[in-house]
Amino acid sequence: MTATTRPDLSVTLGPLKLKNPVMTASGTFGFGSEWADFFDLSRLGAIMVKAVTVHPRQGNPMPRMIETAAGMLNSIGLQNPGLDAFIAEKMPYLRQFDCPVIVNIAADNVGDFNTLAERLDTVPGVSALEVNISCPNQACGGIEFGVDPELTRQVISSVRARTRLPLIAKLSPNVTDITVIARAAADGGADILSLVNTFVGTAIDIKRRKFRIANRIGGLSGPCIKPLALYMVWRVANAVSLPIIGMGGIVNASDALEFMLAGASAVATGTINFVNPMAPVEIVEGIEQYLQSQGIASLSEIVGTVR
Amino acid sequence: MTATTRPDLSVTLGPLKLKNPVMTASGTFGFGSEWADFFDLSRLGAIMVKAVTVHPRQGNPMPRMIETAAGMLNSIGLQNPGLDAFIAEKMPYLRQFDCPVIVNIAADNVGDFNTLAERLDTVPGVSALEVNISCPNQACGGIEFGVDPELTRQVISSVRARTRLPLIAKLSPNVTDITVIARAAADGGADILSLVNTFVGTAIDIKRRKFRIANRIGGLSGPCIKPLALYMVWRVANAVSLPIIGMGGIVNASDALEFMLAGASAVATGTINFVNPMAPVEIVEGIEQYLQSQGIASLSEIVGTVR
Amino acid sequence: MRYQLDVPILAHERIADCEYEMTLLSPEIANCARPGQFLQILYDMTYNPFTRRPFSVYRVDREKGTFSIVYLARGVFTQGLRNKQVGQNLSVVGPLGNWFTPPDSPDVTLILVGGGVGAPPIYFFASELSAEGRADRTVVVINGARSESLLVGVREFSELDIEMHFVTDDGSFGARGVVTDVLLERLERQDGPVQVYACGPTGMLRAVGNLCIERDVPCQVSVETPMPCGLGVCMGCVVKIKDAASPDGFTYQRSCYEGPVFRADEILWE
Amino acid sequence: MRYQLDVPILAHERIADCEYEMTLLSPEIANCARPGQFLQILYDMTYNPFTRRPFSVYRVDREKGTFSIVYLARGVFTQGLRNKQVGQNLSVVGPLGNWFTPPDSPDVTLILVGGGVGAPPIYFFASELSAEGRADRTVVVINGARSESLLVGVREFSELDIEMHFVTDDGSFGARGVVTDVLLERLERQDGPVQVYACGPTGMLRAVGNLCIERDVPCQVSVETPMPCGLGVCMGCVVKIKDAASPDGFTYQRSCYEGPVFRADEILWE
Ligand SMILES: Cc1cc2nc3c(=O)[nH]c(=O)nc-3n(C[C@H](O)[C@H](O)[C@H](O)COP(=O)(O)OP(=O)(O)OC[C@H]3O[C@@H](n4cnc5c(N)ncnc54)[C@H](O)[C@@H]3O)c2cc1C
Ligand SMILES: Cc1cc2nc3c(=O)[nH]c(=O)nc-3n(C[C@H](O)[C@H](O)[C@H](O)COP(=O)(O)OP(=O)(O)OC[C@H]3O[C@@H](n4cnc5c(N)ncnc54)[C@H](O)[C@@H]3O)c2cc1C
Ligand SMILES: Cc1cc2nc3c(=O)[nH]c(=O)nc-3n(C[C@H](O)[C@H](O)[C@H](O)COP(=O)(O)O)c2cc1C
Ligand SMILES: Cc1cc2nc3c(=O)[nH]c(=O)nc-3n(C[C@H](O)[C@H](O)[C@H](O)COP(=O)(O)O)c2cc1C
Ligand code: FES
Ligand code: FES
Repeated sequence: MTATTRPDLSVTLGPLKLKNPVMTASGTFGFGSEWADFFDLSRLGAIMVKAVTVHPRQGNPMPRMIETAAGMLNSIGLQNPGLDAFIAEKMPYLRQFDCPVIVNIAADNVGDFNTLAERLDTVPGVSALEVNISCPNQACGGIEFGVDPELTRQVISSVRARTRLPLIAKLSPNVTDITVIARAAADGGADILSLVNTFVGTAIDIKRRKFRIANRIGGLSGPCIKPLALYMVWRVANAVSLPIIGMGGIVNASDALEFMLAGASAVATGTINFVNPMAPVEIVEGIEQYLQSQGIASLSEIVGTVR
Repeated sequence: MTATTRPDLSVTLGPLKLKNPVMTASGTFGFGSEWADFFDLSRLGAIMVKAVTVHPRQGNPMPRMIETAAGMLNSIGLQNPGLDAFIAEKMPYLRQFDCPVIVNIAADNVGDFNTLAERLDTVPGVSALEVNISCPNQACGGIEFGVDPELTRQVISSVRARTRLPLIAKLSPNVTDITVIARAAADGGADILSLVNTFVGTAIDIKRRKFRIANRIGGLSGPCIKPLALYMVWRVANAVSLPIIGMGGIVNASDALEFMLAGASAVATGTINFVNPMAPVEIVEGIEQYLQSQGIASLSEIVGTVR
Repeated sequence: MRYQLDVPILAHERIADCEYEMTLLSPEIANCARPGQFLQILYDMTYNPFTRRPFSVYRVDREKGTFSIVYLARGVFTQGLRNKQVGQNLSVVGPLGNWFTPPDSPDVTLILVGGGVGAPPIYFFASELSAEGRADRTVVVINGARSESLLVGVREFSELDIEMHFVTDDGSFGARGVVTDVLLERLERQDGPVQVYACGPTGMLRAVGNLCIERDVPCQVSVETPMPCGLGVCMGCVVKIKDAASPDGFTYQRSCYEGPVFRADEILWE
Repeated sequence: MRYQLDVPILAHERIADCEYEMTLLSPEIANCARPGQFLQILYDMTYNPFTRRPFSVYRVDREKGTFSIVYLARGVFTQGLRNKQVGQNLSVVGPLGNWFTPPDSPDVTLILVGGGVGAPPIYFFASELSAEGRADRTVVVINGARSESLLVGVREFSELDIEMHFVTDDGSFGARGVVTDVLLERLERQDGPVQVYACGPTGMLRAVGNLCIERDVPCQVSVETPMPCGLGVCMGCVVKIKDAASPDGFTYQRSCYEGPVFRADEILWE
């Protein structure tokens, strides 16, 4: 490859083709409109919007978030305007960009997941569904589907039956063996796996002798979880043949490349979006530079090459 | 309480009585002799020595450790001189101090655990055994006992039958529901639970396209894991009635107190020992100051009060 | 327009006990920031502390293209901020959030209440009102703190063409007492229409808000919540805003986006 | 005795391209440090970077109770170190590890080989030997680096009463080539007994060690490994040391405790 040829950053995740591998993780990028001043959303590989539930949700009481060593705990409780408002008010904005829109859907029962899938199946501009079976707090409902292989299979296959859209199963890291859940999601008919969601954690205020989060527990995200998320991506990549969207603590191109070398075909930036709103596009540029400096013509060549 | 009365820092963990709640976590304090220049070991609540196996172990190839965001990954592979050398060469030194010695035992089969328990049962100066069923890398042997409740129960009850010493089960955090393992350890006859051991993780060098650790994966420790460890301690404290030794990312008295408020009766300092060799005694002092400033007469009053 | 910019530190001075003013060069921000808006400041590129922290715009000099913030060195972030040197760059995102809006009518007397490190946006607002130079409008500022050494902008406020009240808990400067004492007294003396604006600790905002609600005085308060993103996407900064249409009687609104300035009578304090 | 101390920075200077010397006040360390020993330095109390990093003692002034280190600003830690100001304190643990031991016999010619930032302990050793002032003992130093701008201690070494050789990859200072070229040539010229000491990058140590082993010249090398604790407890710094008694033919020894100085012929390079 000569220095002047630009490396090919496009990636294919089963039915989903992206111009570059960098997406924004659900819940860390709103519904996109807040970012208009920072960069053109068309520069993203894809946008994963905040979790949508059938009905609007107020979410949990405050305080909802607390910073920890190299990370943060959050317990938002899925505050969102609900399916109708999402379709009516958020999609028209998102549709304008040359950027696939992946809708993260959350529910505490299979029926609601079905409703979400059926309704979104026909909404113009929706490129894929990401099934959030891994929300780490009770606000998602009594059951955390993502820690049980059988429930995982059931909910994924039920959603599968209701949409022709590419289906992404978003896995929880709070499990003994994530490959078991990954296989269950594959069996249920997922096209793509995304991992990881947040790790369950907490923090205590010793002066007030209370939890620092109103909901007592929250989900840990940020650089602190990167080694754990990377391990899980590597494990799943070696166990299941579905393409993977890797995330967890990515702050720069080097982190993103670690995930791809471990087996992710694409990545998502989460908490770093709060800190460096330009991170997603800087990562796209950084990956391109890396490929150029390493003399690699196409990004897909390196996916999963560290075994 | 008047300002002049010194608060009572002593704690009782089932059969184990300690003058203060601060121990040094296994594998982060050697066999104690390396610390002679820093402080008198008698100032510790207890010392938990590095894992001892029946036969000497060389451990894993280098590199064995890598720093991560607010933490480190390690894959030492249980390098240790073996049971005979431990008894002959390490115990005489440790016996000199007014400080309980807790011996961390590791094995890849129940037979070896039995041997360790039988032999150590009669060694003068050994105050308790900590059964390491949670070593996060394959070097511990094919089976990670600590992720399977039935194996956990078996190994703990087998060791239980071979020693009168107080028995501590050291739990792995790499599980879907740590309370299930905690209950299994209780059923097996453990007197005390210690948690958490390290979380499985990895890191990749993107230039060399290789894992940064020779063994590919390692155990994550340090401040980054504190929110996760604290959550697990709180979960176990609310599910099982055994006393808990809490650890994972503690760097100062405030962190230690968080664990105690969440339900730990004692704590252990791990990776921070590498960075601040004085941490254990500074934490003892910090806890005392906290109790004084809060007007609490006895440390045990606050254990598990944040629910 | 919201910017992400690396801007140089032009001046950095201790202005009171543990209080510092930092002046930064950014024509973009100096030109478009409005009183009550804030910036998200990054500690440094090592991301430790990890997240940005919100600081209000204190003074702007549109000609020089500079603005400043005032901070109280109290936690890891603000204590570390003290070590930043003139000449170094700081990464800022902003200006963010909404702002204090004066009533259209010039007849209304404006009472601005600042408490502790809530004073910076109050100063910015007062200086803008004062610069408008409308002699027909009365602007009153009540600036309070625990003691003199924690009062922000004693000299700066005094140079404005406004009615100025200082108040400290310990009486070390100005009146002894709390800002609501002065506010109550000032409201009682007032005949014409009045509107109150406040920024300060939550307890103070509640007290000021309630006092105004009881007297039917319109009041805008700038609330202080954690601001994990400041960009309107994380939902970690919400406040309960009364909403008859909602079954709960409220909806959560983002203090970084719909706020930080809300009408006091709309807030459901938790 | 190993200390954990907060010690003030007395001087901090750029001495070459990206290379800095930092002088610290600590009579304890100045008094007991020996050539080849190192210190574990903490970045700061926020623990980010989290762990300490090892730096060799470069110069000591026992009368003033001071010592210095030299570092190459290359990664997060060492680039950040540059910002530390004179007057600030740094937390150090040490002195740690073993040291270079001269042979008892004065007849032996000592050849000290330093490479890049491996030069500091070589300088310390050379200056101690030179201070002993035993005219009967020949001390030779070969100090190499990629180019002049990375050579440590050009002036300092030249002031010692020793036989001095500088060598750079690009010939920008001293001989062109690598330290082993000069070493080989110097060993070939030598009749009497000789002993070699080396500190530098692993590749260089191997080359120097092998060269000596082939010629039956005793050689001590100071190895560089990660040092997560530096205290002998973490086992993250081990090197394979030949051991006939072990079934594997080696045992792992701690470069922070049994080392960092090992006999070249005992090391099993990985
Ligand atoms: C819109 C807005 C504008 C602000 N403007 C300014 C400003 O101009 N100047 C200024 O100094 N500060 C301002 N703040 C507050 C400031 O951003 C935070 O207090 C900051 O996080 C302090 O960081 P720290 O790490 O130094 O303190 P921390 O270590 O985070 O906290 C120090 C102490 O303050 C307490 N504390 C921290 N955050 C809060 C909070 N949100 N509410 C109540 N108590 C808290 C902690 O409990 C602790 O006791 C503003 C906040 C908001 C929301
Ligand atoms: C006993 C001993 C004494 C030392 N004395 C000195 C000294 O006097 N002066 C000095 O400048 N350095 C010295 N070092 C090396 C220094 O401690 C490390 O290189 C340090 O970790 C650099 O930190 P950093 O964060 O700046 O670089 P990092 O970000 O950790 O690394 C910067 C670059 O150096 C490479 N690197 C880092 N550590 C090592 C390593 N251990 N081996 C090989 N490559 C590495 C990285 O891959 C990277 O390319 C010594 C090391 C040892 C073991
Ligand atoms: C504030 C916040 C809100 C989130 N909301 C969602 C969500 O609605 N749906 C979802 O699947 N994941 C959600 N996540 C998880 C992220 O998408 C991502 O999986 C996780 O944060 C790990 O990536 P990171 O470490 O880069 O942040 C949320 C994370 C954060 C921090
Ligand atoms: C280098 C290293 C070696 C360890 N060795 C052992 C061991 O031999 N046995 C054991 O039970 N735990 C071992 N651990 C785990 C610690 O005892 C502790 O459970 C863990 O590090 C979490 O605490 P921390 O975050 O405070 O370090 C080791 C940890 C480290 C970092
Ligand atoms: S701070 Fe994130 S939405 Fe307001
Ligand atoms: S660095 Fe920890 S044992 Fe040597």
